[in-house]
Amino acid sequence: MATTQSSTKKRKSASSGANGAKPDVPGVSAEKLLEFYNQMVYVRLFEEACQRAFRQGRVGGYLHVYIGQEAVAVGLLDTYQPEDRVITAYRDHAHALLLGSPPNEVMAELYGKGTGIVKGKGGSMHLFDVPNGLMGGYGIVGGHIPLGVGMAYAMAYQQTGGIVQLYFGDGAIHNGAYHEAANLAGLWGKSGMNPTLFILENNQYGMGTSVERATANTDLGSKFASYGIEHEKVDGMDVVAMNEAAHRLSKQVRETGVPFAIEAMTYRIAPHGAADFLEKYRSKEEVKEARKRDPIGLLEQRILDAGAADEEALETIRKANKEIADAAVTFAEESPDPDIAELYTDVYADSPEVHSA
Amino acid sequence: MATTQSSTKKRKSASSGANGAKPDVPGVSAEKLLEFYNQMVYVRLFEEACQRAFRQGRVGGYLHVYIGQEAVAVGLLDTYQPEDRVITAYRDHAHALLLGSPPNEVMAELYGKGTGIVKGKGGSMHLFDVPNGLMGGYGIVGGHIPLGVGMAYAMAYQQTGGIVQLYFGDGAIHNGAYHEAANLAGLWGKSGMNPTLFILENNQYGMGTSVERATANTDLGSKFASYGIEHEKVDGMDVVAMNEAAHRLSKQVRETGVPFAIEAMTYRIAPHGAADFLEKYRSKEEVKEARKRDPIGLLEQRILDAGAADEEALETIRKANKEIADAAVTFAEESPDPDIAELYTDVYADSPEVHSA
Amino acid sequence: MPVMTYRDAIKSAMAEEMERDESVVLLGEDIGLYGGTHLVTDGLLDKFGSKRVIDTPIAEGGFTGAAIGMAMMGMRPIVEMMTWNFSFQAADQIIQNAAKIRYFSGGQASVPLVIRGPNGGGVQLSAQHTHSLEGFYGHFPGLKVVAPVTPHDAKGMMIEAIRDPDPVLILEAGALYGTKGEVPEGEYTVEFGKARIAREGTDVSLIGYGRQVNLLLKVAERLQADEGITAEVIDVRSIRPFDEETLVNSVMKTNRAVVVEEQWRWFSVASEVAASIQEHAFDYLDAPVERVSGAETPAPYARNLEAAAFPNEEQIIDAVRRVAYRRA
Amino acid sequence: MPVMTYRDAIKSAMAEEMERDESVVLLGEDIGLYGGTHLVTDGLLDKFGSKRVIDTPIAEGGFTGAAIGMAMMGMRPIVEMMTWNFSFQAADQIIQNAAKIRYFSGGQASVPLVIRGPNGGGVQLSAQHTHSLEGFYGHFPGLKVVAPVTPHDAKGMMIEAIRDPDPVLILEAGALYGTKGEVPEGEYTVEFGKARIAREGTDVSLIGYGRQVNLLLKVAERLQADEGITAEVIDVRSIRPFDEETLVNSVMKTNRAVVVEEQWRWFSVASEVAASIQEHAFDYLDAPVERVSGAETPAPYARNLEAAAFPNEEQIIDAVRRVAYRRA
Ligand SMILES: Cc1ncc(C[n+]2csc(CCOP(=O)(O)OP(=O)(O)O)c2C)c(N)n1
Ligand SMILES: Cc1ncc(C[n+]2csc(CCOP(=O)(O)OP(=O)(O)O)c2C)c(N)n1
Ligand SMILES: [Mg+2]
Ligand SMILES: [Mg+2]
Repeated sequence: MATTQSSTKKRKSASSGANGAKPDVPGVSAEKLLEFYNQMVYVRLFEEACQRAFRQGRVGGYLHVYIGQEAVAVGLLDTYQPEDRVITAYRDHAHALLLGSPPNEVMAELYGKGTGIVKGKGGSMHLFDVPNGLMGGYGIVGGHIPLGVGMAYAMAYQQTGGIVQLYFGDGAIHNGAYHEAANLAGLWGKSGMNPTLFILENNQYGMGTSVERATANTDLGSKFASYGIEHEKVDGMDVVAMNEAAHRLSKQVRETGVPFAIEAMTYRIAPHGAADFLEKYRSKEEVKEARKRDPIGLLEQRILDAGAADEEALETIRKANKEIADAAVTFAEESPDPDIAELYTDVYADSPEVHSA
Repeated sequence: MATTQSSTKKRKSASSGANGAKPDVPGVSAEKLLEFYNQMVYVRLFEEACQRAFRQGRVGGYLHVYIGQEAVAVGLLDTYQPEDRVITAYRDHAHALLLGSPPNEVMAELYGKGTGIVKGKGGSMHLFDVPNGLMGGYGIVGGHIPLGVGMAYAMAYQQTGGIVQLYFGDGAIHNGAYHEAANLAGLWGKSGMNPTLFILENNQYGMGTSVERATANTDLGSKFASYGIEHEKVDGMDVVAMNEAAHRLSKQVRETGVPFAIEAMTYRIAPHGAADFLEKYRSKEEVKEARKRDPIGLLEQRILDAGAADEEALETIRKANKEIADAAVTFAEESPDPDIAELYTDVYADSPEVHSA
Repeated sequence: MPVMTYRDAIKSAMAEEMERDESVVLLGEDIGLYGGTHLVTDGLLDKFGSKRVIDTPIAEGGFTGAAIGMAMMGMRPIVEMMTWNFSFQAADQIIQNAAKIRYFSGGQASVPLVIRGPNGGGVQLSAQHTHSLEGFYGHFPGLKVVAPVTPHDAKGMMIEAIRDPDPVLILEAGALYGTKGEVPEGEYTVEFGKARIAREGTDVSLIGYGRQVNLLLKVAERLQADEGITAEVIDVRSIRPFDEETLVNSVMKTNRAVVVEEQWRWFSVASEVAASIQEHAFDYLDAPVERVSGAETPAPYARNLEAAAFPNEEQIIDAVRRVAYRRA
Repeated sequence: MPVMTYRDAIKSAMAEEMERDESVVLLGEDIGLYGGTHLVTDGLLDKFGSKRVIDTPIAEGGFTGAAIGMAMMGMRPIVEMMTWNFSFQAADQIIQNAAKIRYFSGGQASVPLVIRGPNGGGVQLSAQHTHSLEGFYGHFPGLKVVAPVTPHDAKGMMIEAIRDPDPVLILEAGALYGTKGEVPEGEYTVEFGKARIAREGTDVSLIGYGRQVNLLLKVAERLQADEGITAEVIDVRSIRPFDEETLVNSVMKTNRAVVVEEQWRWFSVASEVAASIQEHAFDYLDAPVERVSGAETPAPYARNLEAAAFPNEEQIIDAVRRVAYRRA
């Protein structure tokens, strides 16, 4: 492996259950619903803490949160196997947290601290947790898509049995990098050499540009079909639907080495980035309407309707996760800045190493 | 116009009839068939002269000839109107000749002479004849496609009533530049701002890579559909079929400002470039088989069958065009090298001008 | 003279030229409805409509190429790179087409195109979002590349660029959109190929461009006050064409030079400044030209690391001491 | 020692490493069935099969990016750029991903990738197909960039590159694939970051890389014969890391330097050489470092124009005369 294995520490947070062995087909047991709830709330409360820290000027650079889209990553990453790899763009906190990255280290990264998950070098857009399968967080729209396809090739070549979960947005799909990568995936898939599960997080907007304003063919499935990639649209606000599709399709990709694409229909409830104040490109009503299908709200209702838990149990979960987020903030705030010598490490393999705390 | 109008000379060669007024719908009169024959033979014999000159070491750089594909450009450019623009890649001799570029200047360009159509600066891959509507020959696969789409926008914006004939290959369609440009064309077409006629010259190979080896979805029409661009497959070996589609569809594009795509099914009988000796990627039998549908042969048969002309009349046409090609070679050989001072002209608008012969 | 922000200087140049010339149009991501991520184009959609203020998908190569095609048809498109960091996706269009079409068309076609957007670091955007690409693009004949630092120059160079018959890249100082400065009323242009003497001096030439110029002016004040060294500060501002003459003349007077850039050291603007000066002012130089460049690492995120990655006052003062053979 | 072409030297390095290490694979356009447009990979498909010799569509950004992903998973892909001119379409992948992933992942991931292909002009390929991109890519930390000119170095650097844990760009001398030279038997590597003294001398340092080195060796012979000047010829060969030391030591001995490159002058390798030498050998220089660069125009097609666009013997000899203060 070219990925250095220095940080082999295994992580478990109160809310993380993503790394355990998974059944092939998930039941929607009460236990499972609560697990999802726990994870979605975990992400949501963490993201809200990030937003606060950004507004307070404690987090710099760009910050893109996952609020509104939680069901997508929660449903999908539930199928994660240790031999799998996950890659996404800059809206990457949820993926790290759900794969088991320590929330403290994720938050510390946003604070640019030496205890950050990538040593404070990358910030919000570049979370990596290779031991837990996260091959990064990337900032250039479209740019990571070919990487994911290449990883899948490597995994087929090495016969690891793993798949790549490759996340990208409805804005990214119009970028040339997507086109070239999707075509390669389709082509390599013909000989079973591309176990990529494409996950189009269609949150309706690329920054301020709606899907209708970005392409004449808004049936984005056509943009997989033209490369011979089979695809399916899934309600990205419904974690159970996401999860069902995820199990079924990740199994198929794993067994065949042929790529498949899930278009997760979701909505970015939060602004594009924490600095996107005006939101002139959408109406307040539209956001309000979308909130009615907030994935956490929907799940809550389902849990209560099914009698899987009562409001008090849910409150307990929320409280536990709030504590995790708060603790992460405290950890980040109290962590030291990176050692200045770290500026020069990690440029090349033989860059000077730093041996300080 | 940002295109300098210095060379306003109008060209007419024995074989060129591309610039006259055209009827909206072509009849396949005997006269028309002979005009097509004349043009196709013109291109063919000119290209053969180019190949000889290349083998003799008189033409340098890269050389890509159009042999086997003549029916495509002949059928399409028959619809050319003075307000139209044409753009293509490096396989561009036919387009120049058919638009009325003097064959002498085209050949001189290949010889790198000062009398060349772009002063010996561009060579085979970069023919331009702006007064006759040719906006270039380009050498980077895919790179010219966005230019053509932008030109179409400009023509709609300026309300010139023109359209862009945008030629590109089956290899180019997998390049990211195509994806981004086609998406823009579809999008701008929604408001009538993109009179682009895409012409996919599907000659089955991108250099040594067949369509099947380049993409999993070999129905290339899908690669227009995904951008909301309507498309039609046409027999690119049949000049009459090409011409019928050209008239119908260029009219539609002209009237609507909405792009349309023609996939011309053709075959590169010649090697990819004049230096492509081995052709390990295809069998001799395959080429032999394709030659049976040589577009010139097919047309010849049609003319003879219809009694539109006899073998003698065709021979006269061939001879006349052979003379044109020979004369072009003589002109090119006898032309002077570019003035060395030309090295520094045309870098910027105010680059030093050269005032010598 | 009226005072204006750097942002408004650029916007007013574009708006005025759009009023004057219908062929001027804008293209870019979220420049219309959203108002521009740096608000440089805010309000222009309402004023000029969606045919002239064109919101594009995230396809830098595609829309830059389309703009080249528009320019070849006589339009005067201005492309906004949301940031220059995204321009690598358009590098093929900029370098292979925009820069060369006039040449390989034998002068038959031209590309009167402007590409503009923020460049440079300083706001913790980390490795993929922090570049200073002046030398990178300035290397290619056929392009013009400028980097204004004052609102005055930003407006004057923008107007000059729009009217230029060839492609011009404007690398704006991303961290300075809110800074203010005097901007003349009425239209004016700033000629390309002329460096600007931002402060006259006799003892050492401090040379830079973009936001480094402000740093150099501060350093010059400190040198004056603390060490009695009178520094001349030169704002290179035009990268291609490159004004060797002003630099050389300055060094002929001061006999010493320090060049400062955010860019990486190797094969950079500072390399060129040093090479040019040693070539043309060899006998005048009392010390080697010193370079202060960005740290040889991708840009880090953490505030302290980022600060350490860019030139600072102390480094520059140290370099001045070295060329002046002074002790700290 | 066995004699081998430049082409075969590269091929044998790749083939031997592929034998040794299953993780080494090749990707590129027409490298397999077609045999490679420059035949550098000819025969390797038959030997290693289509899972290791991967023909790709015309999508430089896509397959370079995919190779980066493979490398991150522990494979050792070698990408052929059919020519480096097409690499502008992959610039985003090379600069934004390959160069920076180790850094912004905090050292968690690495990219042991090689990208190789022909570079430079001389065979009338005109503007879009003629570039020397050493300085262009050499500017970016995180990349390694080399430009071997002898078959010996081509093989040794290729093996070194394949084994390097970081991305290496090999800019081959496209015009020299058929030239022959001695190549040791058995495996060997050529360390990066070391320039090569191609000819020892005392009177002037002639500095270049790629096919310019051959030109410089010719010039050195002429200078010896005609003017009694004993030139030292230095092959820079490693662009990043850049070996200032060898250059500076040479100039400390010769006191004079001429740098020659096919590249354009501004912000180039020659700029860097001049800047470095004036910085570290200031007191040893008897004349400014002279640069002989490519003409400041896109590359023309016509044979006579192309010849005039690149450095030639006369220009170099003139430059030597200038630094030696000699009359013609
Ligand atoms: C090549 C490139 N162009 C522009 C940007 C600026 N940018 C950052 S995010 C973004 C929108 C992306 O939208 P989408 O892919 O839908 O992802 P989402 O933000 O909705 O998750 C843009 C334009 C960029 N990072 N990279
Ligand atoms: C970006 C880029 N990559 C590679 C090449 C080399 N190349 C020249 S032509 C060609 C094949 C193009 O095939 P296609 O688009 O089908 O056009 P055809 O030659 O068949 O007319 C290739 C790979 C190039 N010119 N540009
Ligand atoms: Mg989106
Ligand atoms: Mg083809």
